[in-house]
Amino acid sequence: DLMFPVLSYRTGPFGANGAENADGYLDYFALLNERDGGIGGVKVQTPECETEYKPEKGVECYESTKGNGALLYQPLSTGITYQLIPKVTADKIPMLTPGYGRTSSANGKVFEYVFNYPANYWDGASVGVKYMLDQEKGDLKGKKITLVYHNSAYGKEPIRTLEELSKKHGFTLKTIPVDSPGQEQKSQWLEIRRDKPDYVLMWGWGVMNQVAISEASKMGFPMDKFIGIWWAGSENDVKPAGEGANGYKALTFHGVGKDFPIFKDIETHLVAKGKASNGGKNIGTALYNRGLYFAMLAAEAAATAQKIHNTKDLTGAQMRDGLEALKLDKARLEALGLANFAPEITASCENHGGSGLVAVQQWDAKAGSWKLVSDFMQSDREVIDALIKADSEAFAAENKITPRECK
Amino acid sequence: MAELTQDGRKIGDILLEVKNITLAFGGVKALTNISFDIKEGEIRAIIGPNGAGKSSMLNVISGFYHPQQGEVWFRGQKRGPMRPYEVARQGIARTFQNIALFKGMSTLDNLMTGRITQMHTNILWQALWKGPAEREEIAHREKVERIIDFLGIQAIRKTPVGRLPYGLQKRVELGRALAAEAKLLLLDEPMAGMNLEEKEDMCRFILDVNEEFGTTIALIEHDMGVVMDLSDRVVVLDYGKKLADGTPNEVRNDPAVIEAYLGVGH
Amino acid sequence: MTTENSMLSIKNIEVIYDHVILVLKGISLEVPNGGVVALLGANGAGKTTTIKSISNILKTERGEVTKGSIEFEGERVENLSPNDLVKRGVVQVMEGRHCFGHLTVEENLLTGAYTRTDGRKAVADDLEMVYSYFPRLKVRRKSQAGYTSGGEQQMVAVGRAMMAKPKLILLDEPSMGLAPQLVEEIFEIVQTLNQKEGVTFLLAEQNAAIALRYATYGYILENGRVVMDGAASHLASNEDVKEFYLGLSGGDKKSFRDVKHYRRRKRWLA
Amino acid sequence: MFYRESGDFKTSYSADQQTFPIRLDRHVVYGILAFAFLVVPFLINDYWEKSVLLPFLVWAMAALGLNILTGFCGQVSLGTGGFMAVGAYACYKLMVAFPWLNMFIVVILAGLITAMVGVVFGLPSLRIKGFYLAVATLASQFFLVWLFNKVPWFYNYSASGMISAPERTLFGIPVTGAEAPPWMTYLFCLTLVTIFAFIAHNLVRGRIGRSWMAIRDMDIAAEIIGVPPLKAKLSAFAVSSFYIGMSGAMLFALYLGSAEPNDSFGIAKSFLVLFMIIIGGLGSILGSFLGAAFLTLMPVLLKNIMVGWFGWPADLAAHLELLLIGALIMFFLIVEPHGLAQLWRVTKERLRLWPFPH
Amino acid sequence: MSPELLNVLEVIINGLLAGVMYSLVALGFVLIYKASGIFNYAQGVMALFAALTLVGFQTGQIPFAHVINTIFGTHLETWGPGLPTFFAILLTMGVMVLFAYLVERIVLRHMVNQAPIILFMTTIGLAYFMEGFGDLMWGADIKTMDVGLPSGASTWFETMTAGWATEGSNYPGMYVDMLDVAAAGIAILLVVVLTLFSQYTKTGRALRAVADDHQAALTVGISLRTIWVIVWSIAGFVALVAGIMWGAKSGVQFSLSLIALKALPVLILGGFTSIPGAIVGGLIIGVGEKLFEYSIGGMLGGATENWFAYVLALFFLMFRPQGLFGERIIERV
Ligand SMILES: Nc1ncnc2c1ncn2[C@@H]1O[C@H](COP(=O)(O)OP(=O)(O)OP(=O)(O)O)[C@@H](O)[C@H]1O
Ligand SMILES: Nc1ncnc2c1ncn2[C@@H]1O[C@H](COP(=O)(O)OP(=O)(O)OP(=O)(O)O)[C@@H](O)[C@H]1O
Ligand SMILES: [Mg+2]
Ligand SMILES: [Mg+2]
Repeated sequence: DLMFPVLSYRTGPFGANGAENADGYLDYFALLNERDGGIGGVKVQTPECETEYKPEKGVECYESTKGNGALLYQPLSTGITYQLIPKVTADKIPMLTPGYGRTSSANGKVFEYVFNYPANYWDGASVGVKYMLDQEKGDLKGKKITLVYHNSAYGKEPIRTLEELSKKHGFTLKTIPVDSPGQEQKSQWLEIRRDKPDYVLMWGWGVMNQVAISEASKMGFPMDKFIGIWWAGSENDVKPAGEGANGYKALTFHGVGKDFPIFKDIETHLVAKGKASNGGKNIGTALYNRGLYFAMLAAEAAATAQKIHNTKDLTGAQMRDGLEALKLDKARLEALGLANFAPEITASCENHGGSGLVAVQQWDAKAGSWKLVSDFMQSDREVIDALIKADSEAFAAENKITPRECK
Repeated sequence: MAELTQDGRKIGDILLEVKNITLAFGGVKALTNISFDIKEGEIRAIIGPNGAGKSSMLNVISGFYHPQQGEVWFRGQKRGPMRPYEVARQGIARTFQNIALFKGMSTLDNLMTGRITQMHTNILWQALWKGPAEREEIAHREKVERIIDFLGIQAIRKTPVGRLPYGLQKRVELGRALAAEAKLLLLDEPMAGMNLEEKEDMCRFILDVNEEFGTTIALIEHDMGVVMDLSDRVVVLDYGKKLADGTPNEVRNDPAVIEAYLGVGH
Repeated sequence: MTTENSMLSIKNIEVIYDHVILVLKGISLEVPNGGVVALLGANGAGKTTTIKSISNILKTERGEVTKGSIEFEGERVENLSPNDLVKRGVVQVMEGRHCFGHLTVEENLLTGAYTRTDGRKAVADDLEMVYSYFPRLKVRRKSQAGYTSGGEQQMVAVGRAMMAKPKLILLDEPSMGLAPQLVEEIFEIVQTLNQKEGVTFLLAEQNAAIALRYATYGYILENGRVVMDGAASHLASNEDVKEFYLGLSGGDKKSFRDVKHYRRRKRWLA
Repeated sequence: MFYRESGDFKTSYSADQQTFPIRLDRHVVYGILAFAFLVVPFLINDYWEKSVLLPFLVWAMAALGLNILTGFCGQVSLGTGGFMAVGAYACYKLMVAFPWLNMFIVVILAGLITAMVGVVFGLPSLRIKGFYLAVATLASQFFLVWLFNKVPWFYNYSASGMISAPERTLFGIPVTGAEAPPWMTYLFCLTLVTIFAFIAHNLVRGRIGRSWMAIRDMDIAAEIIGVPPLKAKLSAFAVSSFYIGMSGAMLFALYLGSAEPNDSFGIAKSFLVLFMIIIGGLGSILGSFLGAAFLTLMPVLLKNIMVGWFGWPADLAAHLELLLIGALIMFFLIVEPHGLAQLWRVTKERLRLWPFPH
Repeated sequence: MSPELLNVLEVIINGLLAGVMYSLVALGFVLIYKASGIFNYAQGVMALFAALTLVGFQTGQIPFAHVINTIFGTHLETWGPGLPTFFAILLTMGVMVLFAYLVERIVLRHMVNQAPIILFMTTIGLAYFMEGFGDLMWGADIKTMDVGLPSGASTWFETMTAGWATEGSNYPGMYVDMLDVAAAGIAILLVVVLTLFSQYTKTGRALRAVADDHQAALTVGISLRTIWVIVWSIAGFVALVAGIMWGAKSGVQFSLSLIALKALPVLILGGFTSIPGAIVGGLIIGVGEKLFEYSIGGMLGGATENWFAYVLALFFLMFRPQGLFGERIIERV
């Protein structure tokens, strides 16, 4: 069997998010098993392990599952990702961290076993700015952009990119941290109310998002000028603010809603048979779709690997090859029942980070749903690639890694 | 200088003198202008009705209360403002009215803590244990064991003091004060809660300490039998004021004292 | 003593602390209605433990009554909660005072009347009564009990028990730390309450001389057992009791200075 | 009479003061140590290392430290997470600045640096007591975590704000980094923990330990007897932080390999260590180990039972696990408020009497 | 007035209101501490649990639906449209009383006369338990809390204060959240009632007696059991109020239990034993942390509120180790 351990978090402060994500992830594999008999005819196993979003537990989960022929890890937490980077490399099991994790692991020469396509935080920051550029007809000179961020390693990720971009586009950047967990943000939002920035970007997580969105709406900040990162773009984040959240935007690297053929399959093969996780109650939420997408990437890479190595059962190293050779084009997406669900991906030995295509979604409070309000847009590679190069090389030097040669 | 008592003990110079001590807590005047002295080698009793300020007086002497007025002279020197532990290091040990043993420790450890002012090996040696720390420990252990024998508490050496009955706790507390080998021993009602037999034992201990080691003792006690038999001189406090000061016999027959404290029975 | 008019009767109880330490090894005693019974014994004999097992607060110290029975007014009370016992009229004065340190003296006394339902007036009257017994408390009534002197706290503890208007007061070393004339007064109060109000007393006391003077009956405990009991006057004239508890053996009272160091033997322990 | 201490007479005070005065105890402990040092390294694999043994050793070290402060000196502290962070960041900076430095020395130096920080944050204890102090120590917890987040110098200006332990070797074998073999990291931690457990034992049985306990049991009386409170409390803070700093360094460098202040050293850690010493037994060296074992192993065990054996869904199991751990904590405290160590002592006393009830 | 000054004023007002929100949580701690000397770590989780229960009743959720579904493969969700808010609140209060009763019955009664830290630890066990229990009972997803309280900016206040600014400064007016104002009203009411209760009733006196000495309280006939059930019920009610207020801001979710951390500095500043202290402490902390963040925090890189609240409390404790209104810690020998 193909083993895809699921590191999930369903308890603790972020449990609500973790549950939706994990449901999507599990359901996709369950669908493959039910509908197609697995991947390439081999059943998929998805043992779940609760990490509680804690690094220690994540490591425990990793160690307890890796021995059974685990093919791929998606730890769903940047903290855990950092613990696992050296370990997966030593154990030769690939790890995929789309939209989180260590951004510079996009450099496949240094990070052999770590992947983070289709997009990373720096792509997110860049596309966020690009979207604003579009809105402002290509000119951000003299505009004020404020970044509200979770005061942690995660929250600080976009700062460097944004600083570069502010130089490039001539906007003024202000950064306001919110300490974890972030239930009290009066100071921060009063400050924003006084500053009246043109846009607010938010790198938030957990309860911080809900409070920020409700404070912003109460203070009358125009919600359509308020853009969150994809981890601040779930139903959970906007619902507590009720009507006030209407118009709030968030970045995303995959489609939203249930309007894709695959959801019919899920309905017939899983929900109807009572096999959907959590009774199928999370189907179609933003994070469910993300979990689904993560699983799809894994499954596609596995199928690719099976083809390359001409074998049904895989090893971690073969899976790595599959991930590096992943080609996800329009046709393939359509065949999967996910037409236009996500941008195309072409991975390679050196490119573990994908192309960095990101779109913007907007919340419609009446309908209670997200919808995409932009195309998938290309991030500013010029700025980002330089940053990735610098950071991955620093990592290589610090850990005495000689970057491998890619043919 | 030294005078002799009837039973031949030597009483020396003034060891400690309090001069014009006034101590108030908010509106409550616990002590008003109290002066008296304690001579080397004597047993000095402090008596008075409940709330007279006896314990407060001891607290002043041991540096825990800081009087608003007055001075404390010890060994011929005026004492500046001092923390209680510095006072202890000068050689004043005491027991407490409401037993203040270290409940989480064994009897032995309580007594060893009494010797803390005399132990000095530094933390590194302590961490290593073998060597100076162990030697010091054993040296002091020997002294403490002598006190344990002396008080007859061998059997409870390793018992946590929290579970001991009241009377034994009192005895352990006395042991802890004795362990300090202080010049001056302050005892606050050492015999409260003891029956006659135990009081007799306790008296024996106090007299022995006084006779064998020449320790000066200041004693608060409500049992007049004990006070009259043991002490060389008695000072009587009455709601913060000094009522009388003199030999047991003088005090016993002082009408003011009878009126305020003893009652007619005595 | 007959059991008919007994208010409290303890039959053969054993008490164990911490599941391993056997402290009371079968104690039986009777407290007659309207009597004043004294419990005497050396330190650690088990007086306090006996009293705590009656008022049922042993559990809070990880102790338990494993055998025997305790009856109050003919009913088994081992399983009653302490406050039920107070409601029935059994109040304990704990050894070592146990005042509510942060409450003022007056509040302490008033909590004593917690279970009473006979109205503010009656309580206020009793408060005055306590003040008349202990004038010192009236002076200090507004100060926090934690900051009063040891003897004052003892008065608070005794006064607090009186405020409950109980039928039976369990007094654990009431005289401890009190000045001599106050000790007399406490026992006078005991006598007054006993005779005027009909309150029954069980008192553990170290001051045997005075306890036997005021008590009607006495028990002597050693090592968790009753070694001797009898009418107070009878006990007071026993040679052993005289020697070990009253200090009167061989005629005159001897000086504490002359006490010898060697251990004497108690005949009842032979 | 399974357990006996009779027939084991001491003829000198030094014999009476041994670390394990009872012969049976002594043999058991030596047996365990021999097993841990000589047998376990041959059995160990990654799972046992990372899921069981290293966490246990790291937390045992932290619990020893906090027990010195809270269990022996009576100062309740909730700053443990912050102090562990100091240890971890000190360790990181030392590892990067002096790559040639022996890892033992790095860890010990990290401990010493933490000790200094601990003394500073211990100053309020001179005035503030009990729960007031406990809550006040949260100031250090929040401040330190904030600081390590805010000042890029601490994480060498890395883009992510994370610190990762570079590879260091001991006798030519890596002890940190992904290549470190499990037995090596295990032995490294075990050696440190064993040595410092003995040191802790030495400290608490001597003059310093008694001055701590005196302060704990009754601080005013202790001072009147001659224990200087300033010295006693600050030395407790120093020694305790020293241990906690070392455990932070071990957590970061050997166990996790990388760390971030919020995730790894948050307030949850402060509470965790406090639970350990309370469940294990305040004022007991053995208790520190028992508590650490209980709270690191119990969740793993529960999870393995519920998910592995019964095959329950992970989320149900996770919620049930919380519920069960909570219930177990309460249960143990009801049965024996003084912790597992006391439970062990009472059991021994019973065994000694067995088969007689008293 | 110049806009700068008005900004400061706005920060102060919002700080006061934020402080009141902290007080609501601190109040629960104070009540239980006052009545038993227990530092109830579970107070935050109680707020979460109460809020979950309230929302559950409001929306007609079936308790343990998730567990039942998993075990029996059913698809239970709700039993109906849910209860009107008022009844849901009443019913939740009933649940909190039941909870208080069970806590006393199962746990506290065995813990009489134990050291404070042991009691503290017990409540931590309780917190774990309730967290797991709450998750199992009501599910771990984020729920929306709406009991019909006003919320959002007060336009009246905004226009009024806009007029205070100097001419032509284009000052938009000050912001206050109606929800915070409502919270302040409720908090003040609670404080007044509870202060009167604890200061002037027999039960109030008994509470303080219990906190001082469990054994002695037993010997004067105070039933610890009754007292504890009463107090935990009141604390449960206060937790419900806190849960409603905080839940309205952030949704009802696990993080609600972490509000305890915001209440702790308030607690030590005001004093563990003082009900008015909880409110005064809250106000001081609220204003202090907001002003610090406004004036100096930015220079230090921001997000200073979490630790500054504690530093501020620490500063006050240096002068009054028992907090501003706490009972004097008795230090005697
Ligand atoms: N909580 C406890 N745990 C263990 N042993 C205890 C406990 N309380 C008392 N004991 C033991 O029980 C025995 C009887 O103690 P108790 O306090 O009843 O004696 P007592 O007669 O009241 O003595 P005293 O006159 O000193 O007050 C003592 O040996 C004591 O060590
Ligand atoms: N720290 C304090 N704060 C306030 N009042 C105090 C303090 N210490 C003592 N007092 C008061 O001072 C007076 C004297 O108390 P002290 O303890 O010295 O009496 P005492 O003579 O020892 O009486 P006893 O024989 O009852 O022990 C008492 O009225 C007491 O209430
Ligand atoms: Mg006194
Ligand atoms: Mg007794």
